[in-house]
Amino acid sequence: MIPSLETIAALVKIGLLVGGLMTAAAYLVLVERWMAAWVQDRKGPNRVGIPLTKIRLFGLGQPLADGLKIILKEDYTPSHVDRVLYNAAPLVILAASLAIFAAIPFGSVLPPLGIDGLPDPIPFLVAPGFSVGILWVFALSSIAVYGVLLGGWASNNKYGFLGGLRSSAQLVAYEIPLGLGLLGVVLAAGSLELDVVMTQQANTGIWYAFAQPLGFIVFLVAAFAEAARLPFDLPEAEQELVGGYHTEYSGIKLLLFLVAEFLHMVTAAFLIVILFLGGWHLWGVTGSGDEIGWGTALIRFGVFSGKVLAVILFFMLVRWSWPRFRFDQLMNLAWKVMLPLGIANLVIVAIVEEFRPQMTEAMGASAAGWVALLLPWAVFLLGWITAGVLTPSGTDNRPIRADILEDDGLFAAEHALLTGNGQVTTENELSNTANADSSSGSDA
Amino acid sequence: MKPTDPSVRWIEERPLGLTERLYLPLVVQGLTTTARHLVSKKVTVSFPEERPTIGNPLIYRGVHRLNRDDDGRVKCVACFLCATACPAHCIDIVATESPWPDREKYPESFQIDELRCIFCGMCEEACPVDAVELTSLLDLTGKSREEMIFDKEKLLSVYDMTKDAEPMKSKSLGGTL
Amino acid sequence: MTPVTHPMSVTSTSLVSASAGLRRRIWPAVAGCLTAMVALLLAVPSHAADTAAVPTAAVPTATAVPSMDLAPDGVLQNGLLHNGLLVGALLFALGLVGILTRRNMIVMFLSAELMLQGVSVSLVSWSRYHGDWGGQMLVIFVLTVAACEAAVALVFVLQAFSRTGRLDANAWQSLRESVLPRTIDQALPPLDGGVTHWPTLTPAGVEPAHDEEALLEREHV
Amino acid sequence: MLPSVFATQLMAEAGSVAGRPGLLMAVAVTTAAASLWLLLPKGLEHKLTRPAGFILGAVALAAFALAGRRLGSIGEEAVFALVALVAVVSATATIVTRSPVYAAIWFAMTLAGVSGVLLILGAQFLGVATIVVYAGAILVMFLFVLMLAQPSGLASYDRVSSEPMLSAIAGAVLVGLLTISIGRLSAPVPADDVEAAATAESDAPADSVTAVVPDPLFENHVARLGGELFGRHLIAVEAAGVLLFVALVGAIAVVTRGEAAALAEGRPTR
Repeated sequence: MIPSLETIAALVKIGLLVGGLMTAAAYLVLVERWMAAWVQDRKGPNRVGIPLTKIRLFGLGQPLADGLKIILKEDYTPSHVDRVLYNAAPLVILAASLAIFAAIPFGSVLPPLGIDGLPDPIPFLVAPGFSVGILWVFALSSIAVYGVLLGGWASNNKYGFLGGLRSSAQLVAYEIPLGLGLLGVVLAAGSLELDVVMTQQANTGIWYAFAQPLGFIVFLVAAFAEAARLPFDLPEAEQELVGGYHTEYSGIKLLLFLVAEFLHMVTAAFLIVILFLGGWHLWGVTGSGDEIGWGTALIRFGVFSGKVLAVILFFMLVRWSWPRFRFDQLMNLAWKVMLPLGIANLVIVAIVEEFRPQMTEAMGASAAGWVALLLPWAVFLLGWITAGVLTPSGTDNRPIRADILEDDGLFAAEHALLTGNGQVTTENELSNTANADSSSGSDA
Repeated sequence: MKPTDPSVRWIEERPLGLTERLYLPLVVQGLTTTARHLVSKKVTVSFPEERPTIGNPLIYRGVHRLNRDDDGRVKCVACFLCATACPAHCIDIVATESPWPDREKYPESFQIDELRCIFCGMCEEACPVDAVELTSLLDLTGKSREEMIFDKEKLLSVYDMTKDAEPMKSKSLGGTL
Repeated sequence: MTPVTHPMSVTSTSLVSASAGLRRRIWPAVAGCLTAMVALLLAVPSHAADTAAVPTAAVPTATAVPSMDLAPDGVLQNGLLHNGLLVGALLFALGLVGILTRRNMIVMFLSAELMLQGVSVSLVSWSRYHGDWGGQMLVIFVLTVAACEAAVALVFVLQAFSRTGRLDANAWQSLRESVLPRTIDQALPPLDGGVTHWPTLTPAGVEPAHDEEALLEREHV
Repeated sequence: MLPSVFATQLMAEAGSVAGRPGLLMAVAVTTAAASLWLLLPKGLEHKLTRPAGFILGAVALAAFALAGRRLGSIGEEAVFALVALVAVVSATATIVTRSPVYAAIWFAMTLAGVSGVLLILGAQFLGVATIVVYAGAILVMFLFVLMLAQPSGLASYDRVSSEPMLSAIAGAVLVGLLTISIGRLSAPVPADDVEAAATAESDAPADSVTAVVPDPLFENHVARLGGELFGRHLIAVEAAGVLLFVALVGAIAVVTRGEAAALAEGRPTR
């Protein structure tokens, strides 16, 4: 039985994608280490080149050495784990994060090859015409939660278990702002297919990051949290908390977890570029139609890859710029800031899309276009300022002493004894108390 | 100390301003700091090819040396002050009667275990005749533990190696000898 | 899995035995049902006899009704529908068995969701067969109801758990009607596997006194 | 006891089960019941109980598979058989496995199988939405509760079940009755029904979203689904939204009242 040409094309795409992704992940780890070093005024890994020679190639052999090292490490399975789920968890998470790419385009189209039995032009997408592409991405990213949760539980270790619960709570919470940010784009593009979203942006020339700034911010933050990148890397939090759900893992299973996490970041970068940054489109360079030659196809691929790389570099730069959020701040941000902002974005996009025909009729196409562009920006500024003013715990890191007093009964009682009442004392009141004046500080 | 201790002074922090609550200025600030460091000059060096610059060799505490006097004899008078001062107990001296008229004793053997040494410089401070000094040599390596126990010959050879680049501290610092 | 050494499982382990009275009343009905159904199935004639009687001439060409997947012989090609319904029926029945027989409240809810899945598969099969969207619409609402149900049910399960410390539905049998017999639990034999022995490290300094039993019985590191 | 008139009518209408003699289905149903009974947790088990249950279960599955209809091509059949097998086997595992966490994982596998069946049946949106809603949200919450409530070990009530034999037989009877009624599908469709469908097709306006859809597999699946949802079923959508909201409020209300009651009774709260 000879498989059809379309099947072969799909297989070739899958091979290219998986191979490319794995290689890219390995080299992005190197890039991340370089960035980390440079930001900290170090030089970074620059030694490993071609083995058995003195050629160093700026350390480009480092990923190979890293991979070999972790693969050759002893794959130690503690005796107290639940073996089936312990072994399955890394596979689940890696399989899910690779399968996501079935619905994610990695470029525009190839020019027609003129081979019978192949669609012309060939899209850079493993499953073209899958009408629920965005949902597919969403579904598989929710499958990744299982790897985290089961890995933590199967370890039969309280730190691993707590880490698993911690990170799955984070992942589940941030799926909602992620979906809300995405819904705005779906509403504007009118399709659940990612390549259609890109084509729409190329046709209008307005990237959704400009048309829906609020949605962009919400999606960006949620994507950071979903990919468990700093400032939201509570799942690992090496410095403050024990490793997390992969505490009990070592060797190649740990590698699978780490690669999957890295792929989440790559996925997030792809999605950000596709949904909000115009995909392969760049004004005046790439054109907009499907009828293209080899030159344009190459340029589009380059533009797309460049954008993805830029977003990934941004991810890495952010890692060294901000401190980690506390867990309560993380949840506050998701439920009290990002959720309302996402809903606001959805509402304004719905309004704009609903009334665009009427506006075009009333005031002409260009004026209506400006209104449709400026209205979301107004909502963005308004919503942002409201969020900043109304939710201090989202931005304010100071401990709240009144809470400490309430929580600790003994402390509160002692404090009340010392100060004469249960209120938080100012410096003056404290010094009065020190003067043994028992009647001071009694104003309630 | 308990938080309720009367001597604890609680200090009210400045409340966040509007720009700080809006977070964006802080975002930009953080990113610019990181980006500045990204392109700034690096402080690390590729070591074997590039040597790090040492600010002042006179106060750098590297490998020890045992100084010679003008006649080429070892300066040490085997007074054991350095061995006494050494917090890591890495100096081992065997004293014997000096063949020279200007001192009573001299070290028959003088060993410093460089692996135990913590490079605190106390021996240098303690030495009354400025015989032990710490040079600015920093690449101290060896293939075995035995190799890292420096005896008198080795320490004197370190002096021979470094005397041109680093003159004896006693003279340059206005010392007595 | 390490074996159970939780104190609860030793003292209050249970072997279900519904009362003899209930069983006496139900058994004849159940046995009768099963026999009747098997008899019914055995009495069913074969398919070949039926299809032979189909009047082929009265059926229009296949192109007129693409949604119905007409085969040339005029019989509706409802294989997909049939198989989908079969899967749906199996899922529904399995869910039913689960919710009837399991005692863990969470597993009971999983079984309820299983029944909903069976219904969804059946609905979508019919939707495909009829070429309209009604079935799929209904499944969307099934999803909604399932989400609501899960939220509220989980809250109740949590409340029940915080009161009894167990996820056992039988912990609440006092809510039954008073005429119904109580389920009486008996002791269960311990699981195989015995006690796990943990490695002991050589002590450094003066070894503190250990609770040896606690060391042997711990399930976490 | 079934009324004899109804029984004879059923027998007459049943035609055939899956184009095979009814013997096949009888075997399938009885073996399924026996295997479920063997596999369900009963506290005291012989070491041969589970292998016997597996063998009988395999026989039942094979019988059900034989009872299935032929589809268009062998590939289609293989794919359908695979996803159906995944769904049914993992559904069985969900209800017979002792550990509740494993039950939840098996249920996730069932969801994967069901979503595959839905995809084959042309409901792309529902297939993926099932994964998103069930596996992504509902089941994770279940797992949370399970893991928090029972971090390890096997509770006594997970090792026994109430009335396994009765419920296995009840399930088998249900499947048997359902397959008998499914067997009626093989009856040929009266010619006027087909003609009516054909006229409905040709009369329907081309641009209407509520028109009879030629093939739900293709042609702007999601857009048509959305049109139908917010066209014909708008009020139901609103009602579902209200239902979700009420469930949200209700769940929170019950939790907070429970916490208050626990505080009042001096029980620990979480």
